[in-house]
Amino acid sequence: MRLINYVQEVDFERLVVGSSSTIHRLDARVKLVGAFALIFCIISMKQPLIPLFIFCAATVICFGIKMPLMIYLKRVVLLPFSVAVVVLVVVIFTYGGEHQVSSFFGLPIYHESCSFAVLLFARIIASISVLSVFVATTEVMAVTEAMHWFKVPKVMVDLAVMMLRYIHLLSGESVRMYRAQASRCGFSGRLGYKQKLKNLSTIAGSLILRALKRGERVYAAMLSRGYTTDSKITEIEPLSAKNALFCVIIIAVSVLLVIVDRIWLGVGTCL
Amino acid sequence: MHLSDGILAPEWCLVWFAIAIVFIAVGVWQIKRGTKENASYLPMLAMMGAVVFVISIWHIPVPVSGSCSHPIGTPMSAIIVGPFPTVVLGAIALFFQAFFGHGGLTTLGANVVSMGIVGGFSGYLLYVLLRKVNSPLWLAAGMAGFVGDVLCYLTTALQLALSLNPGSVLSHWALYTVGYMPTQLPLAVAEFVFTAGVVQYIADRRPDLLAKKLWGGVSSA
Amino acid sequence: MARSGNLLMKCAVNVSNLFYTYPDGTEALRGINFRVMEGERVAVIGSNGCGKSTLFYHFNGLFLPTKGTVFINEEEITKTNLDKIRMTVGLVFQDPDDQLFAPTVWADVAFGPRNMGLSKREVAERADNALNMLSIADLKDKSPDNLSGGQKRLVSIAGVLAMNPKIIVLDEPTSNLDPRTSRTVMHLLVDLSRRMNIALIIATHDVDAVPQYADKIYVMHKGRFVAEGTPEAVFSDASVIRGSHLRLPRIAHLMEILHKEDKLPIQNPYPLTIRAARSEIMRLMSGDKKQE
Amino acid sequence: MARSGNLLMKCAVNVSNLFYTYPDGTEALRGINFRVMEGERVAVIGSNGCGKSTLFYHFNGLFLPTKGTVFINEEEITKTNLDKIRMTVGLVFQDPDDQLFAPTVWADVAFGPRNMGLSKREVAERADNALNMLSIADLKDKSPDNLSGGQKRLVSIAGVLAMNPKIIVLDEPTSNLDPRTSRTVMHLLVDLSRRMNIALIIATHDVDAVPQYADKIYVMHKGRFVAEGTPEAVFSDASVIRGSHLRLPRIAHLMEILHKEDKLPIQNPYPLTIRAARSEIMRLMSGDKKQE
Ligand SMILES: Nc1ncnc2c1ncn2[C@@H]1O[C@H](COP(=O)(O)OP(=O)(O)OP(=O)(O)O)[C@@H](O)[C@H]1O
Ligand SMILES: Nc1ncnc2c1ncn2[C@@H]1O[C@H](COP(=O)(O)OP(=O)(O)OP(=O)(O)O)[C@@H](O)[C@H]1O
Ligand SMILES: [Mg+2]
Ligand SMILES: [Mg+2]
Repeated sequence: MRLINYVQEVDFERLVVGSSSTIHRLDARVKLVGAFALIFCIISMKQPLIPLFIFCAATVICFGIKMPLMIYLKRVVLLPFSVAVVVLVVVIFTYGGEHQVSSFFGLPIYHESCSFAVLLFARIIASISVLSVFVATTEVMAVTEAMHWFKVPKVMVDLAVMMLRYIHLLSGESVRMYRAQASRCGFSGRLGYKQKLKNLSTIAGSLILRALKRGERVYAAMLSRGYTTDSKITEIEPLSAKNALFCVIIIAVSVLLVIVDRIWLGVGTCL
Repeated sequence: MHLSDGILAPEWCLVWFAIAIVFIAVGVWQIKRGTKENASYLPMLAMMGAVVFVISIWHIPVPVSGSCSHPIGTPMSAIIVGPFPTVVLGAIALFFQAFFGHGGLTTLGANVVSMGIVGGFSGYLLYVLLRKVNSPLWLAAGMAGFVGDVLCYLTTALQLALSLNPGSVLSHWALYTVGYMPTQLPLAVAEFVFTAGVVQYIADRRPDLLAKKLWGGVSSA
Repeated sequence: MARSGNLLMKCAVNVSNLFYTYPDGTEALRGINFRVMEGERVAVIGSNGCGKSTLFYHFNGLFLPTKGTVFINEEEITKTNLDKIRMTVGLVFQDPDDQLFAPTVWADVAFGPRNMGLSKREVAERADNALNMLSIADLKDKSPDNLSGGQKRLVSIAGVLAMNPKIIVLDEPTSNLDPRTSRTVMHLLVDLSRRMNIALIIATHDVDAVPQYADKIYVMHKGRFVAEGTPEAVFSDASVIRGSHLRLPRIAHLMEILHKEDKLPIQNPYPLTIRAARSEIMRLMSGDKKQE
Repeated sequence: MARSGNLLMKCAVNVSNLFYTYPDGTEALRGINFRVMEGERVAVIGSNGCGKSTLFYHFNGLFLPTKGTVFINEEEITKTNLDKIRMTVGLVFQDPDDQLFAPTVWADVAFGPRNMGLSKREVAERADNALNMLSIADLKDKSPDNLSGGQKRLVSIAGVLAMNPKIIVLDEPTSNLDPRTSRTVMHLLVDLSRRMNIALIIATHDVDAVPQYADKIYVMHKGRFVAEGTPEAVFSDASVIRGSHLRLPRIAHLMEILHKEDKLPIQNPYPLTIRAARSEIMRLMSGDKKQE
């Protein structure tokens, strides 16, 4: 019987890859603003050209920061393309339109469907590639700290910071409990699907109870180190003028790209 | 399984963000109030959020479709910590999941609406309702998981239809829903088993955790 | 060194007639009386499930007594002064994962000082200082998740030290540590306690190491103290020790056998440490002829 | 007792040239060769983070080697025979919390037998039997969360014994146990091993107790074995032991000091146990005049 590893370790640290580059060192707030602005600009495009261009640029950056090839293929090719292809096919057959160009086993295929499908395809691969570059170059912790600066309520930031730690802790614990069950034949081939699901539920139940109990102790530990409702677990420095300038530039470029895209619209094809 | 960046139109992204923020604001307000009453509330919530994240990353094999999928976990969380805090936990969990390629940044609002708000609230309301008519605990929890999961996907399908096919929303909504069925139905069954199992397990070991959080004083045992 | 007879000494912890019953009916503590002076080093030993951890949770107000009172620095713990108590008493839990919550080692250690309203520079100083004391400064940017069990233990101790508490309570601080690390940690704690007049309360199963640092030992059994006193006094009554599921330190056991079985002239408060045993044996080697 | 020279003995565990690298690149095992005969008792000692737990996960197929092979009863562990391997090898985890998941102690102990496809009656018999062996039958309806640290450990050992494994692998089975319980557990395990010819593999930091039960000791450092042999042989080279963050058993340390500092005529494989030290001292006491 094949051993299926239902339960895997979640590790944020393995997300950051590549050699330390300028992009790695850039302030997380700038990168977050940049990623948001760029992705927003991508989904506002009416033409596939600029998104495709951005996808290529992201690819160049991935190689520039020396992202391992396997990771590149997994995150920037396999994942977005599998999503994008499904969307492409679905849209071609369901979107409809007026100018039929072909048919597929009796299903009409319209010109409008095709061009919209291609546009969506381009938007998806472009935005996921931007997100991948962002994830590969930014520590999740830095992003969480940056949330202070974006005026996210303090409780939410604290929750996020603590969740990060506990995600790791509980995921490790669940992996070990899973192993303990496995080592007592808990997932052996002899057992039915129902029993295996039941065993998984037991791990989840145990995990929750343990989490809640641990929550009480952690709280006591925090209090014994002077925790009050105003104390913050992390802090962030003010944004430097240079970084602020970067933000402005990225936003301006994004807006500019959308304008270019919309002007083409006047010249170019329909939609 | 969550919507990734690039699928929804920008105006819809903003609409879903707006809706999500209203619920998150209420959730944050509730959490703040809860923290004042019982400061150990915050670490408890963080633990619960971590559990939701960890569980929704597990890949449970779906025997019918042959693929792997995972439970959304929010109905279960809503039963234990209440629906509004669940929305906040869901939002943070979804933000982190975007790092692993589940969902995206601009579609965060849409995903919070489907998974956190619709999944959490529908599951929770059904659970309370079923407990009021004295159904067994495992059945109430399981149905909450099942319905929360199904409604979550109905919402996702609606979001797709609204954004992609503004001219014929209803027919496309139905179409997308049918498209989701083969993979999501077995998953919803898995969520049933899962939520029922976990909640029953907690009731067996720590009944006090379930009893106090219910609206209208429904007891859990 | 602190001696309980000294009237000028302040009482750091004073527990009187403490009972605690868990919600499921387990009577974990059944009438504890316990008193620790400023700067004193006290060890609590006892069998599994005798109630050590339960007792320790009381020092910090994590549990409130079912009956009886707990005084910290001559102030009774009640629901209303928990915050203050918790800043005076640093508790190191049996499981370090219960204690570490921040994303990096440095943030975790700096958390306490930051909450005390110190300036940025002072916070950094305190945190760095605590890390240096335990020689784990090189771990400071790591996430607590990626540490080995022993390293986590050291970080959790550092977090408590950075608060400069006057009372430090440690629940099995050396279990799962290798012998070298375990010795280093104990040396450090004892040294701090000497220099800064800190009261140390330690639960442990390592009876061999206890005589090296404890001024006083309490033996716990089934929720009560059955013996207390200096290490020599406590270990001189082997029947109480064995009745509480404990044993003598190995060195003392060797001496006891030499005395009882081989009739060597060794007095009952047997040597407990290697050093004491060595001089005892040398005394025997040179002088045994005279005694016989 | 098993002697590795005996050709008729079957090899219970045979690890050859084992390497294991964690996904994050940590090289935890770097060329391990290891062989345990049926009924043999082996201890693995080493500093924190040297790779003991990682090695132990391999005996049970929870980790599969990056390079090298692991044979159990002369059958190589592959993805296809894991079920069989896991019924032969019982693994007790370092942290009992990782091992206990069921709502009651009884359900947890019965988990293994139930998965082996036994009848209800047999399952109950096995579970009760295991609980009785460790004298924790009175805990059987408690929730594992409500136990003390040591009680949890006993339950996790019971869960493994209930499966009647031919090979038992224990990762620090006595940390968190009080001295008496710890001795009882070790006696029980050794006795089982003798009676049923079970191979025991134990990781531990308790160097004082090791010589009492181990036929053979392996010293691990940074993913490799740096010494192996009988307890006497291994502890006779104090520099290797200390280089691996370990120390000599206290008794041996006392003997070493008496030899090196006080120039008493004690031979280097110093006595390791109380019994051996006793006869050594008696020898000195009676005969020292002759040797001087
Ligand atoms: N949450 C709980 N609910 C009910 N009983 C409990 C709970 N925690 C502990 N106990 C029981 O209370 C008693 C004392 O437990 P405690 O944890 O204080 O022991 P301990 O002295 O710390 O033991 P160890 O040395 O094994 O850590 C034990 O009999 C245990 O079973
Ligand atoms: N999941 C993991 N990912 C990466 N590295 C790990 C992981 N688990 C352990 N390690 C590393 O592998 C090495 C060996 O760890 P292991 O747990 O086997 O040590 P150990 O000998 O059992 O130590 P201890 O006595 O403290 O239990 C350590 O350096 C540790 O940091
Ligand atoms: Mg304890
Ligand atoms: Mg280990």
